[in-house]
Amino acid sequence: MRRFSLKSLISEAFNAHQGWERQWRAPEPKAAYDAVIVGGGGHGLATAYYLAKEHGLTNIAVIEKGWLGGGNTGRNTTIIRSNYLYEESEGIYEHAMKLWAGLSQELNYNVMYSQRGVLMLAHNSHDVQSFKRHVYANRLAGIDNEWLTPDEAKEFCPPLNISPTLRYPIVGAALQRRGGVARHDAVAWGYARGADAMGVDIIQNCEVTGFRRDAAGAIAGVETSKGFIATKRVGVVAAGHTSVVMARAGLRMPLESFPLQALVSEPVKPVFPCVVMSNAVHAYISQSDKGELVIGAGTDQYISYSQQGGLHVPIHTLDAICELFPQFSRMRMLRSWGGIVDVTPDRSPIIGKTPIPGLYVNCGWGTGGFKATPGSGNVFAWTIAKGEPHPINAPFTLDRFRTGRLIDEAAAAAVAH
Amino acid sequence: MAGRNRLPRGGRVDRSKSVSIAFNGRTLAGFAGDTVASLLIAHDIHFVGRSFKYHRPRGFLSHGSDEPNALLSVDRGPGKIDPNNRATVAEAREGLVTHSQNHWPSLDFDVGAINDVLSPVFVAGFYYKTFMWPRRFWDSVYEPKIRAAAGLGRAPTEPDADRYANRHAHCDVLVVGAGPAGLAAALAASETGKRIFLADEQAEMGGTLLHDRTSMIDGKPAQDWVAEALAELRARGNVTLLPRTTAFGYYNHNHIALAERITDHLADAPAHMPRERLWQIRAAEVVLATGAHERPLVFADNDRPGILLAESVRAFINRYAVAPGRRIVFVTNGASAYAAALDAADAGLDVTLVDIRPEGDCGPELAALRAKGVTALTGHTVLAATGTRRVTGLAVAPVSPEGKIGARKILAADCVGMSGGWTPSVHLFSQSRGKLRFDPALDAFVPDQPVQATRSAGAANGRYDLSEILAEGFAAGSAAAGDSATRTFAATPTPTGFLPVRALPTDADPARIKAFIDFQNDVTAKDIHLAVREGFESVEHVKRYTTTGMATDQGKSSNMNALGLVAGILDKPLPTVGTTTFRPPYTPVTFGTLIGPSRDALFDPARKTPIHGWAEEQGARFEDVGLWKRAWYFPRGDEDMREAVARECAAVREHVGIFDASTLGKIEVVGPDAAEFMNRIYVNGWLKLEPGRCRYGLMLKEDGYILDDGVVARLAPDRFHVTTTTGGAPRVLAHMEDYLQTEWPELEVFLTSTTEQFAVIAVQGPKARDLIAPLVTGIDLANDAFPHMAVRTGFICGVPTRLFRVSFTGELGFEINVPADYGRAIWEAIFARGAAFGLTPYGTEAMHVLRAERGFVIIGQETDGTVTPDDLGLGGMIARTKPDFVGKRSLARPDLVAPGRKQLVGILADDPTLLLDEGAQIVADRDQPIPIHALGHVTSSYWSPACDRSIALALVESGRARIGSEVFVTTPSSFTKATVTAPSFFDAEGKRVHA
Amino acid sequence: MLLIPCPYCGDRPEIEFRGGGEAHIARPRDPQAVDDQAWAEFLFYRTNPKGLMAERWNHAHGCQRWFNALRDTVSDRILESYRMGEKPSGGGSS
Amino acid sequence: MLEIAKEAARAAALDPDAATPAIAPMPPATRFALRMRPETATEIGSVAGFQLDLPINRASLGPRLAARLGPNEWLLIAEDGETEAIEAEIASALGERFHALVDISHRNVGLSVRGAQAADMLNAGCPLDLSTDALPAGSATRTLLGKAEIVLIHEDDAPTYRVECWRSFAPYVHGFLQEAARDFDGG
Ligand SMILES: Cc1cc2nc3c(=O)[nH]c(=O)nc-3n(C[C@H](O)[C@H](O)[C@H](O)COP(=O)(O)OP(=O)(O)OC[C@H]3O[C@@H](n4cnc5c(N)ncnc54)[C@H](O)[C@@H]3O)c2cc1C
Ligand SMILES: NC(=O)c1ccc[n+]([C@@H]2O[C@H](COP(=O)([O-])OP(=O)(O)OC[C@H]3O[C@@H](n4cnc5c(N)ncnc54)[C@H](O)[C@@H]3O)[C@@H](O)[C@H]2O)c1
Ligand SMILES: Cc1cc2nc3c(=O)[nH]c(=O)nc-3n(C[C@H](O)[C@H](O)[C@H](O)COP(=O)(O)O)c2cc1C
Ligand SMILES: [Zn+2]
Repeated sequence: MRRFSLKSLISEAFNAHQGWERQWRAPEPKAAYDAVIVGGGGHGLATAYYLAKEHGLTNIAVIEKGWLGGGNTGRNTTIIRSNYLYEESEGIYEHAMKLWAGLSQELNYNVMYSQRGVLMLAHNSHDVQSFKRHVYANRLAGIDNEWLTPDEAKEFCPPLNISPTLRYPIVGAALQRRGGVARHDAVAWGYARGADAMGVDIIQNCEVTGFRRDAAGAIAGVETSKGFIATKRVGVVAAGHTSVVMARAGLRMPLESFPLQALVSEPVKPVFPCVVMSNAVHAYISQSDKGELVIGAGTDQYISYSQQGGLHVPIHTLDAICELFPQFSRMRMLRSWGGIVDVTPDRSPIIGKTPIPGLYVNCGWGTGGFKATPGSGNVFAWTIAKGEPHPINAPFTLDRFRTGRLIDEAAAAAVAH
Repeated sequence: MAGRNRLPRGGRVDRSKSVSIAFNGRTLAGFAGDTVASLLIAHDIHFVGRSFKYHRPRGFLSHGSDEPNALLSVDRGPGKIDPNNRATVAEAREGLVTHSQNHWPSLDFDVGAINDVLSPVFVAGFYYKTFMWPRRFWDSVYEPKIRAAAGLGRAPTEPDADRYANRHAHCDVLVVGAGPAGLAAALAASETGKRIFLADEQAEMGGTLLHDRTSMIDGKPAQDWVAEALAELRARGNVTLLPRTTAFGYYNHNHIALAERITDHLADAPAHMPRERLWQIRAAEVVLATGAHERPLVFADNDRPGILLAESVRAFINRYAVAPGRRIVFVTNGASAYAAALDAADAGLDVTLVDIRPEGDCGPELAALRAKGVTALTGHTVLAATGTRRVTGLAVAPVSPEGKIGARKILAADCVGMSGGWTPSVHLFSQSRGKLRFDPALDAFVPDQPVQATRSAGAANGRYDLSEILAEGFAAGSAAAGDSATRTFAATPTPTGFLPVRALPTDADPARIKAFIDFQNDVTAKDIHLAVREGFESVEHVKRYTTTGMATDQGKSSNMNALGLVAGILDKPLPTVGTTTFRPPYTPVTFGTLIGPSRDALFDPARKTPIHGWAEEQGARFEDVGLWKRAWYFPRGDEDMREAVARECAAVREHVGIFDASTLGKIEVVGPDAAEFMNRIYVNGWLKLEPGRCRYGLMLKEDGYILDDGVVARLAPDRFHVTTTTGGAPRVLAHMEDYLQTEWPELEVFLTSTTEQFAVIAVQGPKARDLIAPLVTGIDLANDAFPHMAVRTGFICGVPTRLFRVSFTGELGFEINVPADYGRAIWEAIFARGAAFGLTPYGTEAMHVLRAERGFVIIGQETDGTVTPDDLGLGGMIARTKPDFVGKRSLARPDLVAPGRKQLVGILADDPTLLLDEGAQIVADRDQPIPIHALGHVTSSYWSPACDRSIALALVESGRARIGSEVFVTTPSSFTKATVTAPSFFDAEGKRVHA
Repeated sequence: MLLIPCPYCGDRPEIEFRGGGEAHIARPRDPQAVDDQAWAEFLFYRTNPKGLMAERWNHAHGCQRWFNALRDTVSDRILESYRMGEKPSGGGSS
Repeated sequence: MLEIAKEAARAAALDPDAATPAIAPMPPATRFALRMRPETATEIGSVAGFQLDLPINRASLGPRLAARLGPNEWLLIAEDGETEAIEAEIASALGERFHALVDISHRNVGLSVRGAQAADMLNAGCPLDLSTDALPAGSATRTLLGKAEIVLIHEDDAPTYRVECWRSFAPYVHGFLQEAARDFDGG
């Protein structure tokens, strides 16, 4: 792998950039691998990367039905934070947060992780109570999260309207300074390049269509649109399509797939320094390095695999954005789109074994899994390599839906992303 | 002065009405009917902006909404400034103030232009390869610099001073686009008498015909035909014409969103008129007649100001009567540009035409042009443009069929019209999920099978000949209206010959020239090469790696050239490369239009009780609970919240208080099976509850966690008056209806929301009975006749009431339900009597304190969707003998019966003056290493006047077993020591309510 | 925005409705008799199909009736709707 | 004894003076939610002067207005002060037949919207097709106006519409319609 650096960039500038090599190969699938990862999103690629890097498993493949990062990795609003409520969630999101901090250097790929701060607005006493609960819980876990007065919030984010005459005035805010955003596509590409360099085969335009099991019922391989691939270990990381893939292994999942929409405005000069989320009025917003306001809407109310939803959903979010930031009313929506998010009953992911030996699943990240990408890939790689969960993902079992040991972030706070 | 490039004759501008606008401080005159672009061109201004990345000088590329370059900031007055307006779309109107963008300090001298010099480094994706060292420099140095350099104009800083409107509409046929195809479609469709809408994004309807000087339709000049067609449509009562209206989104089930621009073009818009209106049209059928976009040609420095699309040159000359230059060179690979060249020559301009096609591939239009005395070079390529801030010429050279490039020569020019062919505007069709088909002859994707009730016609359908377009439009319109009429139109034939080209052949090193694909985002052909070289082979990857097609024109000018190039590099057929996804909006739409009237008071309904006005007059502070505004506390004089609440609490405990409980949800459950229904919904038993009695009820979700609670009164054997929490009211009714309709349809019960039928006045405190007694008739208020947890109907002040003897404060209390319109009058009547009793109005905060002193829970505060009845110590309420109720089975799940669950307890800080924070975490030992396991958290915390100290409720692991033990609670800066207690701090036996 | 055929009111815009997820998941007749796994499956496990799906809708801001519809989750096309307790007339399985 | 019911008028949620020519708060009325099986309605036809055997989403107009909002749901509207009388009449007419009658006189607020632009004004927030083909006079249905739920009754072809909403939504609904009216008359 040719290292990226200012030096290599300048020397290529003199060479009219003729010398750059492919960032990853386009191999044909081999007949067999030690492990196969289904899904070439950020989580799948990170899993492969850490399998190769930390567990020495390099004879592995990532199978992606479309183009790398074309799923939710390529269509999310990129909010990264770790100030979750429950110890289980704190564990995995903070693990990811620590990896984010060094990811560009680790991958030798600038993923533009920008720790510009995530501000969550409180609009009523319930929000105050809930956010303080987070702030205190996070402190016990060593995770930064501060409570701000409206004035302090305004100082941190000057465009904020803290007038007490708003329909839902801002009565305070929780700020995670280490939170921020990253360049979503680069995350997929950086992991792909890193994994490829260690020998991982990344196979695009190849759909997993079925599973083969051995006499004992364990995984023997996957059927794909490019033929059968033998392997004893399969990790399914197919996000919105998890139910579809798992159905091919005969498993039903506690998942529903909903369209989740987002939009960007036309690009403007820097006006918005951080990430702002408001749960009470359903809005979240940041400004990309290119200058667009990146705005996330809610899910549509029905299951759909169409990556599109109704106009009323982004409108509802823009109502709230313009209530909080009336100066943005003259900004224009440039593009809106949707992704398909797989939602669990408790809004927490499922990471680990399945009833089928050799079949592992990592799913249910719903509307908020981008931030977990490095951590999720890291512990899932461990789980696949060792055949048992890493302590961090041990609570995120499928079995919790039977026992009732849910990790209900949504019920506790009703905050996503 | 109308500008030196204003042509003496012709055009559709109104020379009798002059308008002047300002551009970068210069005042310039033009005519009504000008766009900002045509007005600037009239004054020979082409250099109007800087590109996104390299800050290259940029001018106009097009004359319409596909414009990627000429974006201006427009100032229409205070609160009406916005960036990134297309000069080619913005209509000139008196007094309009415009500015160029993306430069510093000025358009002419822009520091950012250094980027163009550094461009060999700033190639596609360069930032992924660098700026990583040292690590912390990203946040502090690199990213701020990148952000400052990026972006186009400046975002508005003032709240928007305009208003916006919304309209839902239905029609039989919606025709989008009013060019020849759309007009013909609308004519045909409207003949059936059905409801027809015709929308076009431009100020005038007519499409390309508005700049067509020469075509004849049915013996008339095309523009006369347009005028007649529009007159005809206007005369028909069933047609709604929407000019300046862009169909921007095609959603499910023929739901089309359109943005109508109403006042931006008016100098003196009446104040009541909205700036823009969102139309949400549900159309039975849609005809898409959205035309086609001309493609730029790809050659070195093709972005210089003065280089336009050929058809746009034609439009500026014919429609706006301005000459984009005096010496114009047209470069083309097809026939359509010949019409532009002819029109330019007819306008008296110096014209040369360069056709890339070999002479033999050119059509008869070549001879016609030469006959006019125009020089036409065939078989020539363009090597480069010259000039920086304005094109000065083109370097052209003959190219042999084998691709050999001959000697170059410079054609001097102050304007270039280029035509690389046409791309049907399939955006809306594709948004409607229709599949596209690649047509090699057109070198373009055209609509294939529609998925929704939609059809395409005209250039949008790959049809370029005028008579064919008209006939196709007519047939489509008729079919959409359920008819099958056809018509032929006698129209001047349109020359349509064309030979696909990619980047033009050149003798320079293609890796070292800047031939632009995406003008706005500064994506050049070599960027596309680089992306593919690095493995970004999917067109979606190319888009994201290079940002081609991601600019504000969303690739209208660039996508086909990018695709063609990728296909060429990969040596794959173009259709296998595919397109990127077409997404709404077709052109950018203001947030204001999308949200319409949902601002200020109309953002969200603010629900207020009948007594709200009274509380307001008393100076109450309010808090939001769901959509409701509730009186929070009633400060007197300069009391702060704590003082006011302490006073209110004391008044209730010692005398009597009055509280507006109207927001509580209320549901009337009626029918012979009402009790059975209640039995299945609540954990409690209801069969034995006597009419006239009340019971505190608890309901679960099917997962076993608490959904809501409230007092329920049985009014009659078949009638219950259910109350719910304020926020839970809609949820609870929906939950009940769901089970009733889908699980137990056999039950004879009906549910009706009565939340707003009643105003509810809580009168609480030792003197409550004495206070209300004289006002009440028909009810014996004596303690034994009307005990705690009873309900009676009677009258208060002559108004019918449902009187509850209930208490959420721990005091003797009544909740007086009266029909809402009487609420305030009754309240005032009680209040008038109250002075003698020390009656004090109290708000939700005092109510919270009073109930917490007694240890009553609030759903949503003590609970969070993970709490069971037993967790709250309310397990005893569960009627264990009932075979089933919603949530019962879940309560038996392993984790719900496991030891160690969090349980409701009291927490008393060792320092009685210290008020714990709600949400504070509770730990066993403060001196543990991080991460510290939390035993639970504080759910409620108040200063308790009755206890004269702070009190708190909390959920704590195995809390009941910990009563009496010591814990630590987080404070903003540290921990504080506290003791676990039973969750009740006052009148633990609950005697006072029976007084 | 979908146009949803309410079996009582006819075609109505989606914003008048509340979605209720997968249809025909029968609540066990005797919940206490089913084991934890079966109960979890009733509560949480869903087919989540890519393709034809029978789903529940409530015409919340209309006639307020619950009903079922058959919809394709890829095209979002609604094939038919039918009242609670009824079976779809044709087309679909599930 | 203070008897305000007889002396003091009902204090309406909306100020009656807030009327513009097109949008006017209606006087207080007696209202009921009446529920019964569809078969019962067919069998009895009408009760207390309210016609019930109507198609869903149709109303019988007049001083005793019945709007069938669903298969088993009717909104009854009569003049103010008739509550007890109507209750008694319905009780005796229906006898033992399974039904639910709930007084909602004060729950709702009525607004009258009339004039040539009435449908367009309503369509600023109501997503339904209000053309006379789709919603002829005599139609009645629950629907939405912006962010509020309403019952919309098309009374006549003046056109006149009656908009009913819950009382705490009335200021919003009224404000919404007035805002929509600005598009037409600047008022
Ligand atoms: C609009 C939107 C906004 C969001 N905002 C945020 C946010 O701000 N912060 C945040 O943390 N999260 C956010 N999320 C969620 C986040 O995007 C996802 O949780 C995360 O990206 C999931 O990553 P993934 O790698 O698991 O999934 P994906 O990137 O979706 O990858 C799954 C891959 O599996 C492939 N696949 C599926 N089936 C098959 C098969 N049969 N064979 C082969 N391959 C298959 C898919 O093609 C896909 O590429 C948002 C999501 C959306 C849609
Ligand atoms: N000679 C050639 O090769 C060639 C090629 C292409 C087109 N043409 C000419 O172009 C014309 C095509 O006629 P036509 O009627 O198909 O197209 P048109 O371009 O005349 O009209 C399309 C109209 O649709 C409008 N429009 C596009 N998208 C819209 C949207 N989303 N919302 C609202 N309005 C929208 C445009 O503003 C335009 O007025 C003919 O005159 C034809 O000769 C010629
Ligand atoms: C964080 C983020 C920023 C984006 N910025 C832009 C942008 O500036 N311009 C643009 O056209 N699209 C932008 N997009 C949207 C993509 O073009 C695209 O719509 C999205 O990745 C979904 O893919 P699809 O629309 O091809 O299905 C952005 C997407 C994300 C996730
Ligand atoms: Zn209905």
